[in-house]
Amino acid sequence: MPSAIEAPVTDAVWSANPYQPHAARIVRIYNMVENNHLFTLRFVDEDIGLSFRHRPGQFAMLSIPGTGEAPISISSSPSRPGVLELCVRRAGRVTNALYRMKTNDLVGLRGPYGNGFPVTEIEGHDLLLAAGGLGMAPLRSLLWYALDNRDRFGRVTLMYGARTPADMLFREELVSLVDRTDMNCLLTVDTDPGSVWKNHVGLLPGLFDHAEIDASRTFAAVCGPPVVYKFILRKLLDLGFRKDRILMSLERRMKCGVGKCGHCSIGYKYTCLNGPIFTYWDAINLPEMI
Amino acid sequence: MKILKLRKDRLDFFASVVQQFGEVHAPVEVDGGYAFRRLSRWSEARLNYPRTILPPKKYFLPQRETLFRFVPEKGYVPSAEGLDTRIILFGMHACDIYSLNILDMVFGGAYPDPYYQARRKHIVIIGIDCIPDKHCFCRSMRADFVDHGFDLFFYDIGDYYLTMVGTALGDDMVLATGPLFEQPAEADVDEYKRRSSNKRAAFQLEVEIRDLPEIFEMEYQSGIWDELGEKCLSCGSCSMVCPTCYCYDVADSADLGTRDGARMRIWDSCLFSTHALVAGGENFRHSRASRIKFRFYHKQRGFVAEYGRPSCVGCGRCVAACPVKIDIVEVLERLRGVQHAVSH
Amino acid sequence: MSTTIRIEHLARVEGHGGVTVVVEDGAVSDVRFDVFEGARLVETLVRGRRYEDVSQILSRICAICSVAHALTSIKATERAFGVEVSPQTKALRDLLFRGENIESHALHLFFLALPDYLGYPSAVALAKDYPDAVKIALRLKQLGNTIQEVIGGRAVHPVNAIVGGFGRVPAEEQLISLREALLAGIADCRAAMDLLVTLPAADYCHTDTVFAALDSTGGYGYFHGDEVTIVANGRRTQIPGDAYLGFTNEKAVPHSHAKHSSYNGRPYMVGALARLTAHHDKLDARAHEVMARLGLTLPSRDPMDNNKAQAVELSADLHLALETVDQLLSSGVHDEPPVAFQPRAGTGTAITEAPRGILIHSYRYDDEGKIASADVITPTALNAASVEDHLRCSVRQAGTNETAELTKRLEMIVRAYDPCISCSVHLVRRRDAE
Amino acid sequence: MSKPTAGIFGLTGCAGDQLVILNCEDQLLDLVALIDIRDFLMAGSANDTGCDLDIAFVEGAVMSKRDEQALRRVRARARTLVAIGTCAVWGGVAATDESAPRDAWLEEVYGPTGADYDSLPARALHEVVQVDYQITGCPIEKDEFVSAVANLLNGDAPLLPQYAVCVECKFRECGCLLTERGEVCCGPMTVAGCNARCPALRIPCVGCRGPAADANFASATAMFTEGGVSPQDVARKLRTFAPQGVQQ
Ligand SMILES: Cc1cc2nc3c(=O)[nH]c(=O)nc-3n(C[C@H](O)[C@H](O)[C@H](O)COP(=O)(O)OP(=O)(O)OC[C@H]3O[C@@H](n4cnc5c(N)ncnc54)[C@H](O)[C@@H]3O)c2cc1C
Ligand code: SF4
Ligand code: SF4
Ligand code: SF4
Repeated sequence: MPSAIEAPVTDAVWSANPYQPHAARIVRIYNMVENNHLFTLRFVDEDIGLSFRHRPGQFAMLSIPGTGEAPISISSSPSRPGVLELCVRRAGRVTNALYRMKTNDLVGLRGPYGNGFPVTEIEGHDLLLAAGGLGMAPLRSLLWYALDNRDRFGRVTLMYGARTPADMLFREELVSLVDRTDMNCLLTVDTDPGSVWKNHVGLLPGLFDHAEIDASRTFAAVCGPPVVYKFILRKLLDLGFRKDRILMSLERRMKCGVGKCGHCSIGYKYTCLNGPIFTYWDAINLPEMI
Repeated sequence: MKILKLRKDRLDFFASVVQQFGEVHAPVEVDGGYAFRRLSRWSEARLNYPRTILPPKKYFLPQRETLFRFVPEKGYVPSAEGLDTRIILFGMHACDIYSLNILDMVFGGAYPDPYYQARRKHIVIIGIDCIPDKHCFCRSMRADFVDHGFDLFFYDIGDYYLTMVGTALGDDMVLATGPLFEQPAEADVDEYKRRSSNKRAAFQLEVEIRDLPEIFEMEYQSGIWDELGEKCLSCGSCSMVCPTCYCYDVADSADLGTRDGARMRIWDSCLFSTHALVAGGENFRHSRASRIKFRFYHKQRGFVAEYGRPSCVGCGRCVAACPVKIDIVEVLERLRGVQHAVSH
Repeated sequence: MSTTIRIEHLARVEGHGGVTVVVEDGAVSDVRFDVFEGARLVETLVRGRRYEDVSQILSRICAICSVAHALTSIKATERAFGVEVSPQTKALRDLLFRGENIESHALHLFFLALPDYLGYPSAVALAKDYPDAVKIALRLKQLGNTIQEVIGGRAVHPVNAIVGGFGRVPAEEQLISLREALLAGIADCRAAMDLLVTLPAADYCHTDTVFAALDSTGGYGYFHGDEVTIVANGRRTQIPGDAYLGFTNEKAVPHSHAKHSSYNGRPYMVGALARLTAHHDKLDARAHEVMARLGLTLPSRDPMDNNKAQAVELSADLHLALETVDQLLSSGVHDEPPVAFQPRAGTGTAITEAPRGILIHSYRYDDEGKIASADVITPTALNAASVEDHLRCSVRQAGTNETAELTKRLEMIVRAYDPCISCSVHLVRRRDAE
Repeated sequence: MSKPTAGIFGLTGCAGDQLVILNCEDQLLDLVALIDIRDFLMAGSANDTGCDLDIAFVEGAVMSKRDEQALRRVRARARTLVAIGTCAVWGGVAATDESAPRDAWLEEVYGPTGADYDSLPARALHEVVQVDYQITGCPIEKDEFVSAVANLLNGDAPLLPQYAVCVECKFRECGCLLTERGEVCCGPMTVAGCNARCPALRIPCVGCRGPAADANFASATAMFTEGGVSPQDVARKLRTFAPQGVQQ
């Protein structure tokens, strides 16, 4: 045949397919908070596990075969490789299906995606992590990254508020940080119905009274529901934070994770490629961002 | 670029030779409109069509496409269904070719889409000259002319087509016809130039796109959006017919009685309220006004920032397809504050 | 001594109905064929609607007869507007009706009626022991559906048939594959007949029956034609369709028997058996052979023979559908638009044969082409009096007081009529919720 | 694992959705192999009318006290209740005119006894009981039904389109009846899933599946009245199958 068309190129969908989920086994399911379980996953193929290197703040696409796919932040730190931890809130089809699964079941995973926190930029500076409610999930990776590389960061402060102690993600783990002297771990709950809580009680912004923060040498990473942004951002600006040193993790609908499907587009940025970590300056420039 | 010419009355013969390179698809008439379809006879082809209902993007990013088959023991197995089919798109207009060049940027990049790429490699593009009608404004969008993205391109110069040979494959097709193609004479080039400038004058619509991104920023709160939001039916027609709208949804379908299934992607539209809806019910573009604004904003402003040019090629399809006559040219001109103008 | 036999919910029929029979000292003192369908008032709902919506709305009277309702509606509208359609349209409509008849008869014979004869509760249960028979039946049913899909655009509630013709005429390739399917169907049907001829007899009632059927034009069919043939005591009477009120007694309302139709004071039966009784001479030798194999002799005195009559029609329809397809293919199908017409004030009455018997739509239009009044008379309504008559007769002839056996027989008789209770928009005897 | 149990029920309607289930000729034997259909009056006579059910499919509108009681009984038995068909989801054709003088009509159609009938204005199932999933269509589409069952068997919610018929009409590249022929096509207001059956046959959509999630009836009405159709006729047209949807 007089043709210049080359041999089949469909091999590409086999070898370099960015949409290809890889089998991962659920090695542990930990019921942290009602409908907020921590799933520990390990890739079945060790090579894939080794080549999967994420930055704090990045996310993965989690597949439940036959049900669908959803973006989930990676809650574990790259400084603790081998397994990935996903803190998943039961919210819809995919997450419901995940909650039906048991230890040893297989799911699909691909990634890591997104920009993640600019850790190399943050290194050498103080770090303030401020989270409300479920916002702790994406920040936890950064927290452990900083603690595991303690010498590369200045002062590390965590402020985390939940409604009640029972709603606090990673509670035991975080409570155990309160006594650490190389960081300031401030935990608060809005109310303490069982009167068991030994830490702060009160709204999240109140924690600023217990923290020593020098805005000129600090990066702030903020994540939480809209009210958290509202109050924390105001506080940070009052303290004199530079707008491009306030980092936020955003949620959008996502179908591909790699800048094709269009769903996570915010004006002229893709949450999956240019985000999910955006600075406050981005937020001012991007309409409909928060 | 290699430039040849072909006698118009030999086009049929050329088409018959070209068949050996793949399935020939060309515009045919369907219920008063036109659509690219596989030809059963060359005589079905309508090369002097205004525009097809769907753009040729359907060949590269099909309306519904299986990305993976899922089998419990094997996991997600990529589907290569139809990716190797050699198709010849005969008679694409410049704006449509341009739109593929735009999609190339989206489906390339750091994460090339292997499905799109495979099809792009396998589908042959033969372009053809066209005459603008009342909805065309490709010239304003700088998409009335393409310098790459085709294998062959035919310009009408009277008794002949002046033929641009864009690729080695295009050249093979030319060679396969034996001595059918001829060397153009100087007069042919003159005729091309004459017709080219006539075509320029034939455009009935003109939009100024310089500083449009800035104007979008300035008019972000404009009342126009509410007005359009009230009118828009959210039918999605404009997105479906747009050669550069690429939003898609992904869903797993399950086979009856097993956990087998398929992961499908299906065209989607930012005009639908589900587009920016996230779990838990939060919707970043809840109002119809915010959605229609987003469509225009993304094309004329967002895409410029991402890829350096608007993602509109001025094909006029969305204008022709909108049941409530929402007209992008009119919107752009109203944003600029000038009346709908018809040049010359 | 008085016994009441009550069948609360008739199973394996379309819609919600029951039967109550009160037997006193061996004689039947009361028989009721009860209908529990909610009243949808569809005839009043179409009032004021433009002609193009009418067939769509009225087809929703019943799914199993939806082609019959939609096309009868179109026929009535065309009568009112004086629309004359093309021969191709006529052939396609004929084919569409046959498709519905094939599907409906296959469903009724194999899925609703057959389990009784073989002593199973359902075709699914039957499939365990007769897998091949059920698969054949499924294929025949599917073939009927395929015809409706190809011509009507959908198997239930067709959309392609409109006043003046069709939205889009099926393409030649579609008819060619239909042809192949019909050939396969004919073979399937032959195999199915082999099973049907082995079925045990079920004659529970013998009595003189009056029959009524459309005198179809252009051969044995269900759509074309305007006269009704009534066969009573060997005498045939032709009645023009416009005079339908004369034999449906629709508007006479003696309280309890309102809308139970009668002819000269006698109930009559409509449906496959009635059609065969009146018009078997329009069928060819092949069909008569099937009749003979099934042991069906006409005129029949046994309502259960309606099942056999359906089997004869099923077989005949496959051949007749094939003929129509061949004729369309040889003349070449043209993608012709519906004929143009002007809506106008007027009345139109259409009589056709739904799978279960005579169906009448009669409309009055205003000058804007909107419905001023509509009247729909369905086969199940026409049959109601006859069903009751046959139930009464079967109890009389039963020679048993065994309730279970009687109940089974009564159910089988009702089922043999292939009633379509959703269709019975007019049935008056309805029971209120307990 | 034991097979999930199911029941298929009809209230007042045309039985079209039950018929569509029986019309799944290619999948019917698979379906009954996967689910234990315990109660399906239209197809069988040995029904267990009291057992608990994992899934109940209910067709038809609630149009009588009897319907209402039947529906409540089914709801009490069923873990998951799925409304099938436009009547069950939206009320259907019988609900089209809620201002109808029902008593007068009953008498007109059924004579003097009509007034005593157990007859109520049509309601969709969700107006009477809690409904878990809705599969619309007049009648439902085979494919949608089968894939919904597949999803339900996996424990997932059925995935059904929410966008308009126009999307599928464009997918098929049919000529647009609105823009090219000026016809009154309800495609933009009607939820997809039928693969644009009618427009593909050059027949305007009459909206038999009920409204799309984003239907804009106000703008559609303006569009048709500008095209010369009287507002009353437009209203009637849009209300034919799912009057509730128009009100929303
Ligand atoms: C960057 C990022 C990080 C995130 N990190 C976390 C995290 O760490 N933990 C966490 O719990 N959540 C996280 N989320 C949120 C999480 O992705 C959402 O909650 C997700 O939608 C849950 O998926 P679901 O299928 O369970 O929910 P649903 O919203 O029910 O599912 C939505 C999906 O179902 C399908 N679907 C539903 N209805 C339809 C329909 N009508 N038609 C077609 N398709 C339909 C679609 O595929 C859709 O995407 C993150 C999101 C983002 C963007
Ligand atoms: S936005 Fe409209 S004119 Fe521009 S490319 Fe898309 S369809 Fe064509
Ligand atoms: S085609 Fe028109 S009405 Fe439809 S979504 Fe686009 S802008 Fe809205
Ligand atoms: S096009 Fe409209 S009327 Fe036709 S089947 Fe689809 S929803 Fe129903």
